[in-house]
Amino acid sequence: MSLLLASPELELVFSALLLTLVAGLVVALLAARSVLTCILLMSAFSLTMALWLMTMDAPDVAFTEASVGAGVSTMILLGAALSSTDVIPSLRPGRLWFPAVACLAAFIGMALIVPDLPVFGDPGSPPSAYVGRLYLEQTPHDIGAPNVVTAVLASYRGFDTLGETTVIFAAGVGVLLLLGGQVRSPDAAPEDVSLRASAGSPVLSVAARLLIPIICLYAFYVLAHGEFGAGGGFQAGVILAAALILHALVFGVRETMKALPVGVVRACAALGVLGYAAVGFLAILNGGRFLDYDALLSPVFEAGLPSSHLAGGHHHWGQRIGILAIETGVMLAVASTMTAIFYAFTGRVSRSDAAGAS
Amino acid sequence: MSPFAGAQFASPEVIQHAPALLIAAPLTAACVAALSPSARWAWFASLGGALVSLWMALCLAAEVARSGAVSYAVGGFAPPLGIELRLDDLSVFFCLLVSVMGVATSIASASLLRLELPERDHSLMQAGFMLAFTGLLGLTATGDAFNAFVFLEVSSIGTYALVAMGASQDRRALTAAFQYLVMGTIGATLFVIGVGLLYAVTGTLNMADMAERLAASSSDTAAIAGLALITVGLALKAAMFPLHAWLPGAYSAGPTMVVAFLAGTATKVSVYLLIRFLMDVAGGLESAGEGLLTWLIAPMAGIAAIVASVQAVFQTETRRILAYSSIAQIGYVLLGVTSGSVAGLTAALFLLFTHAMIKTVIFLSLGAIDHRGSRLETLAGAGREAPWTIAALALAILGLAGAPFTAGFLAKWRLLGALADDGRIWAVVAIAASSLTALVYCGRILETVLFRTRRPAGATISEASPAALAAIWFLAASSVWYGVDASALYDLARQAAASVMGASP
Amino acid sequence: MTTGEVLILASLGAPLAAAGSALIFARMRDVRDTVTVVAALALTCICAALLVVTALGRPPEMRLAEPIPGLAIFFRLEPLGALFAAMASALYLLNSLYSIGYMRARREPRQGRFYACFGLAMCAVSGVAMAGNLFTAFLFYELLTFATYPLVTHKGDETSRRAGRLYVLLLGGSAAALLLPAVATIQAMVGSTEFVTGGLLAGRMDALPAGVLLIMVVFGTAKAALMPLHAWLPGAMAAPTPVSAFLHAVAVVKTGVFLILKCAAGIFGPEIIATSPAAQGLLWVAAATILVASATALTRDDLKERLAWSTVSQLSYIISGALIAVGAGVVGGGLHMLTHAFGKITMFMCVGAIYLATGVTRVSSVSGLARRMPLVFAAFLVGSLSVIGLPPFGGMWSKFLLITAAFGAEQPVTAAAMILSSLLSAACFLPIVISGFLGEPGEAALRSGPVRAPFLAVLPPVVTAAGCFGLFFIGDWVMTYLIPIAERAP
Amino acid sequence: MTLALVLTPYVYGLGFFMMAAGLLIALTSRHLIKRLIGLGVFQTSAGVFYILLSKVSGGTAAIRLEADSPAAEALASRLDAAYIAAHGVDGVVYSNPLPHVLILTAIVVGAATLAVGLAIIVRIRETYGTVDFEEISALEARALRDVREDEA
Repeated sequence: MSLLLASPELELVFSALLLTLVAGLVVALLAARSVLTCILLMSAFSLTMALWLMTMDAPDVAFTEASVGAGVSTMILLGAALSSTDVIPSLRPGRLWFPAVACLAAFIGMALIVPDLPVFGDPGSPPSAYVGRLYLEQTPHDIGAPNVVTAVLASYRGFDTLGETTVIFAAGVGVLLLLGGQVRSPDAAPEDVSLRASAGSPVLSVAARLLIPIICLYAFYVLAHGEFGAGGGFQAGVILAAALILHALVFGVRETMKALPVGVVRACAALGVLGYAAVGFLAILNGGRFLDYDALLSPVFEAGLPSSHLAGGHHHWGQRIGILAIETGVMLAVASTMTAIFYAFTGRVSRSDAAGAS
Repeated sequence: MSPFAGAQFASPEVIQHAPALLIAAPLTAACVAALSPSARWAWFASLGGALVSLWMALCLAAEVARSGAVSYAVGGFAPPLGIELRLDDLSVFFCLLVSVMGVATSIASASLLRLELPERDHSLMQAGFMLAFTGLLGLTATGDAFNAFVFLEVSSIGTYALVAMGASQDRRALTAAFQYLVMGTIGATLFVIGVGLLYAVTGTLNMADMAERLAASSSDTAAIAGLALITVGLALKAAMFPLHAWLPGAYSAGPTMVVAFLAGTATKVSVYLLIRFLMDVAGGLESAGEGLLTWLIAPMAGIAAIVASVQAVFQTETRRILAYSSIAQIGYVLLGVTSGSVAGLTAALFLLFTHAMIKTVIFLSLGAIDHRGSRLETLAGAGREAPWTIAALALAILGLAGAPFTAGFLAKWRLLGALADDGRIWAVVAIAASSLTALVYCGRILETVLFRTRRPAGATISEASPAALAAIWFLAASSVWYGVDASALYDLARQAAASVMGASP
Repeated sequence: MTTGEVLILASLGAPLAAAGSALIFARMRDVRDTVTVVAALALTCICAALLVVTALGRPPEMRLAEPIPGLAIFFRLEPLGALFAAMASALYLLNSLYSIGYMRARREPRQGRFYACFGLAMCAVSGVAMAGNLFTAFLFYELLTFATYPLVTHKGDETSRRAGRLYVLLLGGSAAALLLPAVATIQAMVGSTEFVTGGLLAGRMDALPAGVLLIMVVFGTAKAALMPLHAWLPGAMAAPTPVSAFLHAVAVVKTGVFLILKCAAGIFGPEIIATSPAAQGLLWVAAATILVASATALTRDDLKERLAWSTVSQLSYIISGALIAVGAGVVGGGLHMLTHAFGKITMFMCVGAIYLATGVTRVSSVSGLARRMPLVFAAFLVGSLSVIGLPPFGGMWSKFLLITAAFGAEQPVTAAAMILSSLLSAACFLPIVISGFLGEPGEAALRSGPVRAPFLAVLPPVVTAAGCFGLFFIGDWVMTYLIPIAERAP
Repeated sequence: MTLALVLTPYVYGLGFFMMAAGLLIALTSRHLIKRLIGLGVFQTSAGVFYILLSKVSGGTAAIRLEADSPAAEALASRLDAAYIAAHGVDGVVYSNPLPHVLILTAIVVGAATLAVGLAIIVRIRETYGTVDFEEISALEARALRDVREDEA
């Protein structure tokens, strides 16, 4: 982004303008009276947000926001809300004023502290000058990965990421508990949620057969490329899940479930988290701290490997292998959880439709 | 003297990694439980995870007693770059609390689940339970503010769904869980915004580092706002009055094992974080932490103690009575926390632990005799059909009422003494008034289970399973033991309080 | 372990053992009842030994546990406590015999629980009697409330449940709201709650805060039934008669006044009490209670209720004694505790025996009954004369001492109230005896055939009546025995 | 820097406005799905705040460049040397990567919350036949009244 605009100050103005657009979508959301509108506004909000994040030099976040916020979230929202196209009645004013006043007070309170906050874009602010800068300086020496965001995410703060993967796993467990009771086997799965009008269309199925491997390949590219550019396990996981969902949309959930039963998906989610944790245990067994990737390889073995491409340290192979391993775990957990959630939602919606029809 | 001084529960190699294993063990157990082919294996996994955590917590308690505080740099990166797990006396106290309640719940869980949910859900329930357990342990162990947010979510996300699973018995579980989810998420988000403000001022996320930099910073409006947001967020999570509305619904409709575990731990851990942030991280900003404690939390806690107790009296469902009593108890605890003296904080911590034991016993035994969201009357005469379970229940209720020779009495005693010592007569009056009210609802429960005979038709009550009885009686007996000789627990609490107040124990 | 410690542990353990075995052998009635009596007998012997040991000037001490650092469960005997323990244990023994007679005759359900609670209550009474500090006393005082609650609600009907609620609410509530904060405050301000001759607070606290504490202690000890916290006592008459006889004429209420006496002598001390306006105010409340309660007793037709109201009145004699701030007051209070216990338990047991034999519970129906049960009515007469304060019965000494002390401390109101109340008592009880002996046999006396009260329900009141008589002769010795607690009183 | 000083209250204000608006929707909407969406906006706005802290004027994404690469030189050409020397790392000015990492986590947490919330909503709709908050409350109140009447 920075390369597009001549002056750094203009860049800030551009960014502020995009943020205005985002806020405008929130205003629209406040006023929206139909669920479908809300969902679409939410999707647009996420997309615009992703654009804004690009202007803020946060391509990794933008990638995630686009794939998670605008992609997956919208999809499951639509999946859950398909049958409720009702208009949202407004709340009685008596119920409204207290939360409204509270929110207004919160806004005013927060606005009052603005003078005490770092100036927008200030390179000398405490966040940018202290730990943030340390990461930029230390990464070549400690990790060796060019993408500092990945280095921080996967290595320095790898424990956070383990927690984050656990959150996703927990969501999968929760959704399967709540909705999964009826999607045990492919036979019990609902008839289909494929695009009914086009079901069986040869064009679509051929295109899908071509596209799905490419999407999978792209997922692995995103996974492996995370070290060098935007991307990583989460994004890869979401993309992989998208491939599966595409399969379900074109060939029917039933077919997908036959190819990849719920039990397998659930197991993969658990295995992903378990794999992540196993990397940590392995480090402990090799004499390091939990999740210390440097301890993954024994020095003898590491000495035989070529040195890393950027900053010539001999100990970066451990970090690279560790990061790749945990990112794979993340991808596995994310992809399977997303698939499980998709199974649960689609299975459930058509089930209740069927109940309504009969 | 800590009761763990000189104890050694494992080899030094294991102790060295105890902080990480404390969290990683139940996480692994959660995955294994989700992979388990049968409910039985999932139960073993969860029991194993909980036991390993308890073992690690004991190791850490001994280690902290020996060396003061344990710091563990995850990934081998020293803070502030890496995430630090930091255990001092205060965190170890809460680690022990969470892991003891986790083990007790886990022991009883298999038989409780059998009463409430179809077998196919058991392994995922165990997995969700272990995830919540992981999250709470992580919260107590972490020394990193943002990592705390992550664990806050780890402990919550699964819990929302677990609470909603109560819908097989009581459909209100669904709406309660949704309200819990909205309120919990708002709380966690306020917390993370608050952490962001502190980060904006200090540039670091490590709590110890943050405390140092806050003490050195010149302007602190943003820091105070951040602390205020953290306080409100955690108050929501801790069900502090008037942000408690989500709790009665969630406690009355959720599955027993979930409610028993949450009632004993979740709100308590939020109180821990509150103490950590307001008294430790904000330690340098004298005006901020203390001001929030004195002018925001203390009055609310006083009102909570009275109002929630009165509300408890007017409830007709057993679990709702107990839920409101929990809200009042949080009020007591916070009154102790805000007293500003080591004695007050010690008393608050002691009360917190004993109350966790008592509430876990109560919810476990109510669940074990198959009494869930129903009205108190359906318990009439239960004492005859399930004497062992009801005896433990009665002991716990006596403890809740503050009867002598129970830990509940000593806890209240310490609290009143400390508050009187600090000259907070209004707080003493509030607690005394609330205790009086507590006598009414505790008496109502006791009278119903022990002395009533006629019962509406249809409700059957049977004795708890041996495993559940073992867990229930272990906690009930401990609560009586701590009512006679509390020195071990009391010393732990005092060490914890002294460590956070910076006084020598 | 010294002999004293063994004795203290045994006096706590014996009733506990009785309670445990009553639960274990709940369904084997002979074993259960035998064990109870044996334990009571053992307890009586132990307490007698304690009485002797204390009299020899070697008060036993014991530190049981220290639940909170600086605050121990600590026992130390002194004359008043030893006397109280001995009296309670002796009456416990007699009442156990009486209970067996009464409960078996009535075929009452849940007897296992009944005896278990009795044992637990007796353990609590021993604990209070031997307590070396206020904290320990408070613990056992509260234990007593919870142990006796199931006895009050024993019948399980709505009336007794309501009485039980009031019971717990007033006794437990006042203790939690007033006594507990008072104890905590004393601990916080002085760093100890030990009973000390001459008063723990003497010289360490101003009269004003001490006065507030005194009010909290006296009203917090609702077992002493000072108005307006007396309502639980008439209500508790819903319990079976052995419970009313022992617990609500002796154990529970006397524990209350005993605690007040101990606090007056050992915590506040005569100096504070003499100078505090709070004590003066409380004395007036006590005087009012004495009068109002005995006047109310006159209006009650139910025998047990009449006795209960009279108990309320008599308890305030003892409270007055504690607050008079003259040595003779405390000693008189202690003595009255003893004599009133013997008198009142006699009367209750008699009322129970009358009820067993005839089903009569009302004053208006006793007419002529004495012809069928002369022994019981004679014992009742002795009990009432002692309670009224007439020679040659023990009650005379204590009333005499209390009234003299009241005059000596220039408290004419109190003295007048005591004298007037004695007259009211006479008007209250003598008509019962007169109508029993001399009245025309009423419907009740004629209707039922020659049913006899069981032997075990008649013997104990006769024995206690003899005790009332005996106290007249040993009153002087008891006074001498009690003098040490009043040391340093002006 | 003057422009930045003007922009600062504006961008923070927008962020805080989104927080307040999201909170309002989450608390007051009658439709449960809209509540969840509001919650999502609220969570995202927390992210906005973090990201605002991360931006460094003239910086680039935190992917390390060699100082002599063409991209780095193009970037450097827009800034004065003193600025780069003071705030750059090895000759390149980067934005702060730490908030990015944190917000990646927060986004994922938001998605997880959304999934669980929607699952609960689906169950609510199956159970009550509506996802309107007030209708559900009315249904529950009626159920409670029925129970009371049955007893009476």
